[in-house]
Amino acid sequence: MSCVRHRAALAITLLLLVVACEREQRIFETSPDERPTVQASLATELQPVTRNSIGGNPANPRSHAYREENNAQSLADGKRIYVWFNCNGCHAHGGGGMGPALMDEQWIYGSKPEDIYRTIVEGRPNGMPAFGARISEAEIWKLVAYVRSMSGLAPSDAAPSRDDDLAARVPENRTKPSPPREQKP
Amino acid sequence: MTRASDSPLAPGARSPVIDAARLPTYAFGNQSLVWWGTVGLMAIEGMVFALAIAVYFYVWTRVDEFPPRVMAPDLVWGVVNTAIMLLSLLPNQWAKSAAERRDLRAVRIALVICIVLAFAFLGVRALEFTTLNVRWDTNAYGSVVWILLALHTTHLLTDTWDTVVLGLAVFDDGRVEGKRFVDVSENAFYWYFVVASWLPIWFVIYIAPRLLQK
Amino acid sequence: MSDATIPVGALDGARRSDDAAEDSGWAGPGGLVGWLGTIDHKRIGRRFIVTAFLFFAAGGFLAALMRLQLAVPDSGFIGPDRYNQIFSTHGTIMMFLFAVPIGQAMAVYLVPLMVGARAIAFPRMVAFAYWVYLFGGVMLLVALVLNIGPDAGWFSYVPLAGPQFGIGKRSDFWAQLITFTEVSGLMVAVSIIATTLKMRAPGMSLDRVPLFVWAMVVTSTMILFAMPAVMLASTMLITDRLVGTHVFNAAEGGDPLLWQHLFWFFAHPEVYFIFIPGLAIVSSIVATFARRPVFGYPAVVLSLIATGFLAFGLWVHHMFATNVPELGKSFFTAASMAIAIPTAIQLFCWITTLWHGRINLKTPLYYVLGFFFVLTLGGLTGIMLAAVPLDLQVHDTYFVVAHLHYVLIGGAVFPLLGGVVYWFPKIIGRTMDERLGRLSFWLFFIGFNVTFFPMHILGLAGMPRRVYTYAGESGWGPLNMMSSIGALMIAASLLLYVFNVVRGALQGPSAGVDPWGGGTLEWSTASPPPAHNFDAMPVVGGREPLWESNGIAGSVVNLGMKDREVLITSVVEAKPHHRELFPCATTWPFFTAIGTTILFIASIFTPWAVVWGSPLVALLATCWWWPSLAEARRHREVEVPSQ
Amino acid sequence: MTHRRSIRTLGAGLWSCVIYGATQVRAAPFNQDAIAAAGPQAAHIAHLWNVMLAVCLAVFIGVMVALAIAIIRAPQGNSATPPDSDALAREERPASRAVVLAVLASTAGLALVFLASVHAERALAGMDRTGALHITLTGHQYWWEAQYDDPAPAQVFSTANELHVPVGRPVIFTLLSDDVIHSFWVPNVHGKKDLIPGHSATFDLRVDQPGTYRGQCAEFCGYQHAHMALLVVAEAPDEFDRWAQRQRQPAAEPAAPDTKRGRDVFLASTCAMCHAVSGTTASARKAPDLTHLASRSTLAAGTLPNKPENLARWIEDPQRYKPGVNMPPHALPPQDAQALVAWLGTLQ
Repeated sequence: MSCVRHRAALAITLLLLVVACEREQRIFETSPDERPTVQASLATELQPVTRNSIGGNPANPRSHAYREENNAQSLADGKRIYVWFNCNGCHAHGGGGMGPALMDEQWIYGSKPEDIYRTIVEGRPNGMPAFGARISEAEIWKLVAYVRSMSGLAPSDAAPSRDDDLAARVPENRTKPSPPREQKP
Repeated sequence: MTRASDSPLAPGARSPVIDAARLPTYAFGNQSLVWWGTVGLMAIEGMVFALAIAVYFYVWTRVDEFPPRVMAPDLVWGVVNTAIMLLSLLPNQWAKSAAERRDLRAVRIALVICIVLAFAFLGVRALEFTTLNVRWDTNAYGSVVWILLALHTTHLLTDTWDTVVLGLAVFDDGRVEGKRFVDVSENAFYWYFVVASWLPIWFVIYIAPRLLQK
Repeated sequence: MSDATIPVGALDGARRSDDAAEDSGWAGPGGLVGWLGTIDHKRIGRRFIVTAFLFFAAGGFLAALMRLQLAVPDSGFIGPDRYNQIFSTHGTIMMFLFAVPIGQAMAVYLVPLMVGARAIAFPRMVAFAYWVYLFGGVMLLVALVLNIGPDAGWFSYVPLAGPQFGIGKRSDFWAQLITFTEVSGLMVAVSIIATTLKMRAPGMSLDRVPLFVWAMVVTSTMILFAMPAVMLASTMLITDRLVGTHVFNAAEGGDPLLWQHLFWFFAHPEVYFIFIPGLAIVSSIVATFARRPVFGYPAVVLSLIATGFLAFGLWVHHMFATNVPELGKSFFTAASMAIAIPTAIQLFCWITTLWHGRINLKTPLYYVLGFFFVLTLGGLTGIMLAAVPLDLQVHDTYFVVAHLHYVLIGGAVFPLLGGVVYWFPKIIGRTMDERLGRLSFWLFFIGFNVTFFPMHILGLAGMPRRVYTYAGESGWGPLNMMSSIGALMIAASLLLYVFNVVRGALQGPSAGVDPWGGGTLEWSTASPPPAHNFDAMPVVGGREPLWESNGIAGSVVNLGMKDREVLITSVVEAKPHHRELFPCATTWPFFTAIGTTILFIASIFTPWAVVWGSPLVALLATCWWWPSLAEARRHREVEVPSQ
Repeated sequence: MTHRRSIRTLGAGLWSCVIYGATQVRAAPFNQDAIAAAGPQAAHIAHLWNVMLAVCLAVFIGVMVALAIAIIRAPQGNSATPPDSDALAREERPASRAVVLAVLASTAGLALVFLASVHAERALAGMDRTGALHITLTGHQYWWEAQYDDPAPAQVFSTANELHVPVGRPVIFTLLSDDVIHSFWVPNVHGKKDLIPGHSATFDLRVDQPGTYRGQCAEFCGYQHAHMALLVVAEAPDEFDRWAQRQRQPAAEPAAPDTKRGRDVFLASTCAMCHAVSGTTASARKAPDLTHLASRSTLAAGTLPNKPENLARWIEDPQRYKPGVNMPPHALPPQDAQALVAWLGTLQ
């Protein structure tokens, strides 16, 4: 009887290990191959900048986006970058303004991580600028993860809580996940 | 230093002897151990309430508009609840004196009335939460008001549950003994604390935002 | 119950005999159920002490890792994130899982024996308190292993531990550990106060209560009034992080300084109720090894009580560098200096006791001498820190790290290691080796000073606290290397100490009833004491019962063993008032503790856990309290109603 | 007499630690030492430290001597020695007089120390602040932002991690925090003061000896709390004015082709999203102002000496030097990176 209990306890701890280990990892040193390849050719600011990743989907989207979206540090960095790079200037804190709302289930250009990645890198009509050359690769993936968490698509244990600022919205970790619905522009 | 002489009774016993056999096996009031346990709990919970009220006034010093951008909580349900709680002191005292007289029938009736009033003020408390006019995540004032009311509500819940369980035990003749009467007396004693601690909290939540408006 | 009605008869007047010890109700069932459900304060106390020392070892291991990382400048041994988790968990384990619980564990074991009681008050609650403490400690260690250990320091300042900058669930695990240790600490405190005030042997009036017991009562009373502050603060931190309240959010009317006020209002008394059990042990050892009662008993008792009160008025000296108003700070300077006086009084009384005593220089007294040296030095650096201008230079530097280790290891660990050697014969029944004892003392004493004295100099040389590394050009390398070497010496001395304990327990010479010739009641019963503590419940005639001619002035007889009868006496004069029938052994406290653990851990992840977990815990607690028909019938038979 | 010998070895062992320790401190090339005062505030505190050390050492030695005498003088006993239980009845008058005397002496010592503390406090508060220089210091996670205030808005300029102050002139700091609690502490100059979000603290000091004094954040603030240093360069008033004047100038127009290319890389890439260089379109305030980066002697809040190869390696992967810092890695092509470093080098 006791060995069954031991095996069960071991299984639970391993499960905990896998989940917790991903959520709470702090990945600082980016390994060389993941380093972003920003070719800031001497184009003026308006022309879109060529990036090797623009053509097809970025290398292994599933593992990259999945890891960012389940990591508390990446989501918190994403929330910081969202405010630092003034995304809230147009999108507010997800409620929308000049830019569309990001915390609802309406997705104009797709809710999958690669879609959001392309939106940020290439920009979109009606005013979304192309940030491809302006934001490093690592930070774009964190931004993608955070944008998905704004509508509750990220796990609530990893999603960021309220920030030490005016109470602008229900914090991401309390946002009910709303299943994304495609909506034509 | 003579070691204890061996006596027929217990090894090491020495005269003069105190015969414990004739001492009573339970006592009421501050002679009983449970009373001291209850006083310990009151000291702890009293300190928690005092500090929560201190936090309320600390937040008051930190804001320049009070209550910040919200209306003060409505008075209605607060007053009704305070009345019910004060009313509940009567059956409570009746249960206590009946227990000390070991009048089982009176204890049972008193406890039933206490339980009815307990569910009454729990229901009214739910309504109180709806008329606080502030959410817990609106601002620091809202958070502290909700924390204060939630703290007291946990006491109402535990006290109601204690009284229900005690009532079930008292209604079962097989489980009635001297200690049960001590338990009823101590439960009443703790009930006084729950009602007494509500009065300052009621004042802080309902009256302070009106008096200290800025 | 006036004096006249106390049934004092001659020895032969007693009618029926005590139940024989064998069918005593105190022993409780054997096997796993007996082990899990015991109400014997000695079994719970022993288990409590061993668990606290295991956490001490875990904390010590983390300290060793820190010293290895800091031994050389710019070391890559441990990264910043791991180091932050290690130093935060080291502090949290040492303060909440070792220092406070070990004092309470010693009290749970020794106070009933010293006051001549048959058991501890509320034994099942104490059992529950132990389980909650154990599960909380295990939760923290598992969290550290799973990379979710706290990483904002042992006092977890907001906003670094707050919702925005406290990333992930780490600060929640810290805050929830506080909930575990507070529940445990408060319950043990209530039961020690009740035991001391209501269950003393007849004749042990308040001025005959041993100094050890006085200190434990003062500690427990401080716990009652201090721990609520951190319970409230940690609950508010969890609600801020989980459901978005704004108590510490400066932008919405809250204040990060509010956390510091609430935390230090608890944490300064906390360092006193870590340090006062140390004084309790010193009073016991000094009396026994100077072969005379401690000089100035009333002075020492009043000093303990004064320390208890004053400790609540000093907390802002942890916040001198913040922008708290200046006038307030000088008040706290005065209060912080004034609290040195009661401790000084006790120190002088002990030195006078030794001066007029006949010194029996054995290992326990060596540790007490080490205590005098280290605590005095730590206390004086404390007075330096109390001065605002000087504190501005040395606050949050290695000078403070040196001070806190001098007062905490000096004040609590030195006497504790001596106390374990002193009471080991009583708890285990065998004595530890004297030569090994002295060797481990000297290794510990020298290792301690080599580790922590250089930190004073590092602090003044500008090395801030909690840095995972430092630059080579800072010049702090050599002193840090010296500290690290000292840390290894401490580790070696503690391993030697453990070896001495294990060897003593297995092959030490059997100790007998009173190996050191002590004067308090625990030395009047067998080693280890039987489940019912005393075969003949003593009636006390003096302050040192075993030393004075009329020290044990009679016995209490006919206190039934089968029904676990316990004598309840009055508060001041300890005149017998009535008997209480104590509960039987039961595993419900263990299961309720498991339910409580599930509730606490689940409420880290979702607030709904409180809604569904509370009824579960309420149900388990009800099963724990629910009287059995057989017991009620038995009680009705033996019942004697009160007048 | 075993205990006499053991006390002597104890004393010898301890004394050697103190000596060894003291020699090491002096060898520090950093100027970060609370005892070597370079300003009136640190001097007052150092003086208070000396008073405290003297009084406490005296009390410590007194207590240890009393303890040693008590141990050595008292006759030896063992566990069988009959306890002196009638000591309870005996009026131990000389002993109580000794204890009362000792308590009075220590209370007097405490009073003396308290007065010294109050005196030092008043001296600190009493510094005259006429003609003071005003600096608003804002703490960020893992760097310091200093804004030199001036009644005329055009004269206001901001820098990071390195403050120049005129010798002999009072400086009034306004301490703010943008994220968590930090603590501003330059030991040679003054004690520390916390920078707390939601609070604005003021802190004034004066440096009398010219020199470069290093300070470090003293309140745990996250992953890189250990690398959040700042330098205070105290120089003659005219030298300070020249420095300030240079700081007010925008960045010079790059002349050489590679520096021009470096600037374009800076503006077209991710740098401009966080850093500001006045004289260009980059004006983000989320990271240190780089207008006069080359005039500073260290990079990344005192972590690296400001040399081109350090700058290049820092830009390429900041996480290698400060893991957890908010600056992302940049894999720029070699010629872009080299041009960028060249341009940043021109920002004197």
